[in-house]
Amino acid sequence: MMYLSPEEWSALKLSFKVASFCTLVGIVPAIALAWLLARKQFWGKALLDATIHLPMVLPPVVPGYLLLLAFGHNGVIGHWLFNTFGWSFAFNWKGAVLASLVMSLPLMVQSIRLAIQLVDTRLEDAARTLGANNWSVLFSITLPLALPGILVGALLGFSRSLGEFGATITFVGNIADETRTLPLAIYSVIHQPDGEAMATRLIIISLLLAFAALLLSNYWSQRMQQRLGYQSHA
Amino acid sequence: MMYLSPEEWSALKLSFKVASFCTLVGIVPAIALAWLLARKQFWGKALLDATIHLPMVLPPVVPGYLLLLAFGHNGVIGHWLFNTFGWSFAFNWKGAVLASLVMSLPLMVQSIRLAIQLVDTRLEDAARTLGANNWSVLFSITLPLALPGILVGALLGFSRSLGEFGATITFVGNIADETRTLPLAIYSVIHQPDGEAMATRLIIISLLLAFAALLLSNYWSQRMQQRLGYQSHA
Amino acid sequence: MLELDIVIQRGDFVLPIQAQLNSTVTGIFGASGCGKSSLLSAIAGLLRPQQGQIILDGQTLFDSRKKINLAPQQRHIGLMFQDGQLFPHLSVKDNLLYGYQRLSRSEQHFHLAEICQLLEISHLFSRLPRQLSGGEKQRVALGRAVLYSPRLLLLDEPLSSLDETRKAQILPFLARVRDEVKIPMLYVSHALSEIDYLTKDIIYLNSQTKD
Amino acid sequence: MLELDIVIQRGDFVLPIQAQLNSTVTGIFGASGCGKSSLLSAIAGLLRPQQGQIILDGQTLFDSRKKINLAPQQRHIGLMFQDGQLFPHLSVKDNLLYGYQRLSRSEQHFHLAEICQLLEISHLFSRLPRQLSGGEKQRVALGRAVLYSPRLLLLDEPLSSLDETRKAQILPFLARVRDEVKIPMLYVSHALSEIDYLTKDIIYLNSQTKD
Amino acid sequence: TEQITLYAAASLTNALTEITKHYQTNHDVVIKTSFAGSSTLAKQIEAGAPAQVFASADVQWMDYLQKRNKLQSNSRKELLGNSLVLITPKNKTISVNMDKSFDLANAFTGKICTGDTASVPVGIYAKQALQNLGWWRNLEKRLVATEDVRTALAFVERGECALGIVYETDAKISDKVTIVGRFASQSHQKIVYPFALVAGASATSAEFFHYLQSDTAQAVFSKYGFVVLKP
Ligand SMILES: Nc1ncnc2c1ncn2[C@@H]1O[C@H](COP(=O)(O)OP(=O)(O)OP(=O)(O)O)[C@@H](O)[C@H]1O
Ligand SMILES: Nc1ncnc2c1ncn2[C@@H]1O[C@H](COP(=O)(O)OP(=O)(O)OP(=O)(O)O)[C@@H](O)[C@H]1O
Ligand code: MOO
Ligand SMILES: [Mg+2]
Ligand SMILES: [Mg+2]
Repeated sequence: MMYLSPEEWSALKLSFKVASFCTLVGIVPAIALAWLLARKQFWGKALLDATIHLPMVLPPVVPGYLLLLAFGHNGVIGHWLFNTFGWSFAFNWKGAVLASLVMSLPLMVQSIRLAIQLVDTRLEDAARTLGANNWSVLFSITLPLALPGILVGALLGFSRSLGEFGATITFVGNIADETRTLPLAIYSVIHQPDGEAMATRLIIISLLLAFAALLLSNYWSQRMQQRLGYQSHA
Repeated sequence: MMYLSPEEWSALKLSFKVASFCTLVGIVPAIALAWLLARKQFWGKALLDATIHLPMVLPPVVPGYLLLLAFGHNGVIGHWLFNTFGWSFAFNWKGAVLASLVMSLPLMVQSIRLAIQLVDTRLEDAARTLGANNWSVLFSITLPLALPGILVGALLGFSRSLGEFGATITFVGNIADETRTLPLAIYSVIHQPDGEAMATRLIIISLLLAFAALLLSNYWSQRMQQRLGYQSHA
Repeated sequence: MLELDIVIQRGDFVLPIQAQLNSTVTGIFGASGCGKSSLLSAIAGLLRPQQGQIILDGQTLFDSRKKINLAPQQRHIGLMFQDGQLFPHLSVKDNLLYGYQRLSRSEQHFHLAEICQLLEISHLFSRLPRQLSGGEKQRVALGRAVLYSPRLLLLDEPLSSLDETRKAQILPFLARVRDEVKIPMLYVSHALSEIDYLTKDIIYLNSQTKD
Repeated sequence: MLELDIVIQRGDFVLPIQAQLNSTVTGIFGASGCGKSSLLSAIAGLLRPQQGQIILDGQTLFDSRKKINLAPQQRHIGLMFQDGQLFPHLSVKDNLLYGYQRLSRSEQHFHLAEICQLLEISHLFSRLPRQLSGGEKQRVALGRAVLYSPRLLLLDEPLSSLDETRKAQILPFLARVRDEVKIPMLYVSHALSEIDYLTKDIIYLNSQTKD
Repeated sequence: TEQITLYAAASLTNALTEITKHYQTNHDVVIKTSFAGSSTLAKQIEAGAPAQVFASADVQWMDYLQKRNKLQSNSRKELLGNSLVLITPKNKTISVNMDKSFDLANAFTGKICTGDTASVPVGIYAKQALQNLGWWRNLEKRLVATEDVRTALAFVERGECALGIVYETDAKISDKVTIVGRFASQSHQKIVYPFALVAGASATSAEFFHYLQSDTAQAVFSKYGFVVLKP
């Protein structure tokens, strides 16, 4: 096994941190939005749906730039957040999480929404006749049955975050130890004369990280499917 | 309504063409791969799964560069394709389709796979007892029931293709009328000091295109869900 | 006491029902497709009647004029579905306890062990629904509804997939539920003999189709 | 003629069966959970027996030693599932025709119209399964299996959700299928009266649990 | 220890990485770098990024910040220069005369690549030079624009493009390309890398900014092929 240089370690840890936070922070709103879009009719639904999706259909610099305008030190929201809570997303790893989140949210929402739509509403009805209120139904029936979709959503979100480059560099820059995730580090070494060997190392690190995430998620989803009985009749 | 300049028209048409081809060409292999991953156990399955996903977790320049190495005029596969079939992906819109495809395939595969996993295998069994062979089962039972997932996959693939930038510019460059899709055009103007107004126009064009795709897919999926009976008890 | 004065509509199917049910068990009888399951759904709060009112023991569950429509979970009415509707991701035990565990101690009129012994499902506790036979599913569904100790128990062909031996065990138990715990029931069945065993009050449903 | 000599296993459940079925209709009778549905699944090719062999009219469908295991679609055996298993995305008509349309003209022993009239499901043609009542589903499932004109018809409690009037209509029809079209049947039911009507040959199943 | 943040054009990555490493061993400071496209960096600085030193790959984005009063007045220095060259893959050289009489378009088959001619500095210079030589019109259709110089270089290295226009610094570090022509420096806007202190920069960063102009630092720049411009 190869040894990692401090810079490589730093990029690896940062990527893992950003992707994990992105997934953890994003999954709850993603579930909420997915549920809304799957099960509710409301005014402005198409607009909400579109808004979530927009970052996907634009080159990532655009969402990155808009984030910079909104959440930068001088941005309207950024200014307010800083004055009110002392939070700042500008040019730090939290901003990298935010950029990843914006880019991966549509993927998370769509998978979870799909799985929720495929849950039989008659089972939810059955739960209601047994005294479960809307929250109980959600947590004991809908979400457990939609779990395969939630896992796929989390995996896609994590992966997208691992690969996120354009929005991140545009919003928070390419600062070592702070925002230089693996994709940004790869970009940096590609710009060095003898960078190919270093780039290859970084790419391999990325792949190992992604592979681990994939195996983990497959392991979970397999266990889950057996439990939920999706896999054939035993 | 604003009038589009010839360059804007060209980028719009090209983006639409590339995203449409990407979706149309990609959906069949995506379904095949999704089905394999959802229903079959075979040696190398984890590896296949990982390979499909890799482009997602890397900064898009890397898949773009690898495509260049493989499918360029002097790439191993590119050379062979050209000599054997006279096909070339280098520096033309077909290459842009290929780049988009590589980036959006994981999204298509995952959604479709999820939906196939959620199809009750006992219905497939029932079809077999009525004389349906494996192909008939696939086309008359599995895929129709997985249709919501296929639609979501197509939508994600189309959207991802609309927004694809990094792999495209790295693989086929930014050539007017040939590979300059909306993201490439936006990138170009956004990096000019006074490009913001032009960028805004192009962004709005992108958004309209994406919005149309979204509405269309929502319309279809709604009709389908009613038909398949996923939406509540009538 | 259950007062019904509703019109149920499903597509072309229309069923107006007016009834005052006073006895603890009422049998519901009618041809396939005449609206028995729909009626139970309406009482449980899963199917909104076109119009009318449903009053249970003086409490209005539904009133189209007053725009009252209690949610199913507020009605505390147990419904055993014709097709079971067991939760596929929960073990038999968790299915059985699903409603039960939401009750306060004083509302729990039964013991899990007792019910399961009677229905002969104790050995199935750790199974998932898909690992059950047809009759086993039906017994679990019955147990789940009974354990919820509802104010009113709606049974939709509860014994249709069971053998005579089991029927002969379960019917006396339902009679005990009626007499000792005094849970009123609506009992849908095609087998007049089952209904006869439990009650002499029978509603015969006849549907009409809108044209 | 059906020759069975198999051992079925599902989890802890083990059922060895040895039988030679010669009459056109054989009733299968046994307590809930004794393995009736599993037996039908094994014959239809959906459940692989642990060992043994299944021979139908001289053709080996399954033989664990010779490693023969014909796929369900190669057996041309019709199975009416206990829980219907209608295709939720297909209309009633398309469900009915699903197997039928795969047959050549000469193999089609029934007419759609005739079967549907008898089962009283013609008015449901354009409905989706979720828009059917329990008994209507059962009738469509029966129609689907019969229309497939199988070499052997496996019926898993086909009339359990139907009223007496309908039963009294359908049983004579099944007798006609037996006598005129000469399709042999295995008939699972808890109602001895139904079985009695069709045959005197009854297999009583008794399961044993592995320990 | 104090911290200095250096925002620099991606094409300076290698040189500046070496210089900052060296500087940190001799000084009690931590230098944080952010390497990206000049336009990205300029917009971030405009939006309040904590940059103290900015090194741009072209004049226009430095001007952009200066106009918005984001720079420390009078700190701007045009430290480095570069020149523009025409390259071919190593084994596919062609002979070229770099003057108006030469018909470049007919002297090769295939594509020519360089940075995006609207937004990437090298492309902007290339377009000016081609126009100046009267070659632009015939080549425009065969032009493959890239995201940055490195991709253009890669296209030529791989033989995907027959010709490329890149900075001399980039051409020199690759052994897979041959320089077949050098554009006269007056055929395009002067290629310079302006450096400046961002408004509000600390004294420590001013010291580092000074160091960038020192002989030691300049030797490193030269090593990577940049032309060091004497003030
Ligand atoms: N997937 C499974 N895993 C473990 N045990 C199973 C599984 N499926 C069925 N069984 C058990 O196998 C036995 C036979 O089931 P089967 O469905 O054949 O019964 P049955 O005779 O049709 O009963 P019923 O009349 O209730 O439908 C039952 O005891 C059941 O609990
Ligand atoms: N979603 C629906 N859309 C249209 N019609 C429906 C729907 N659901 C049920 N029906 C019709 O409503 C009628 C009553 O159905 P219901 O399920 O209440 O019958 P049932 O009396 O329970 O019959 P069974 O004894 O067969 O279960 C039937 O004619 C059925 O076809
Ligand atoms: O500032 Mo750059 O790296 O020449 O675009
Ligand atoms: Mg019913
Ligand atoms: Mg059974």
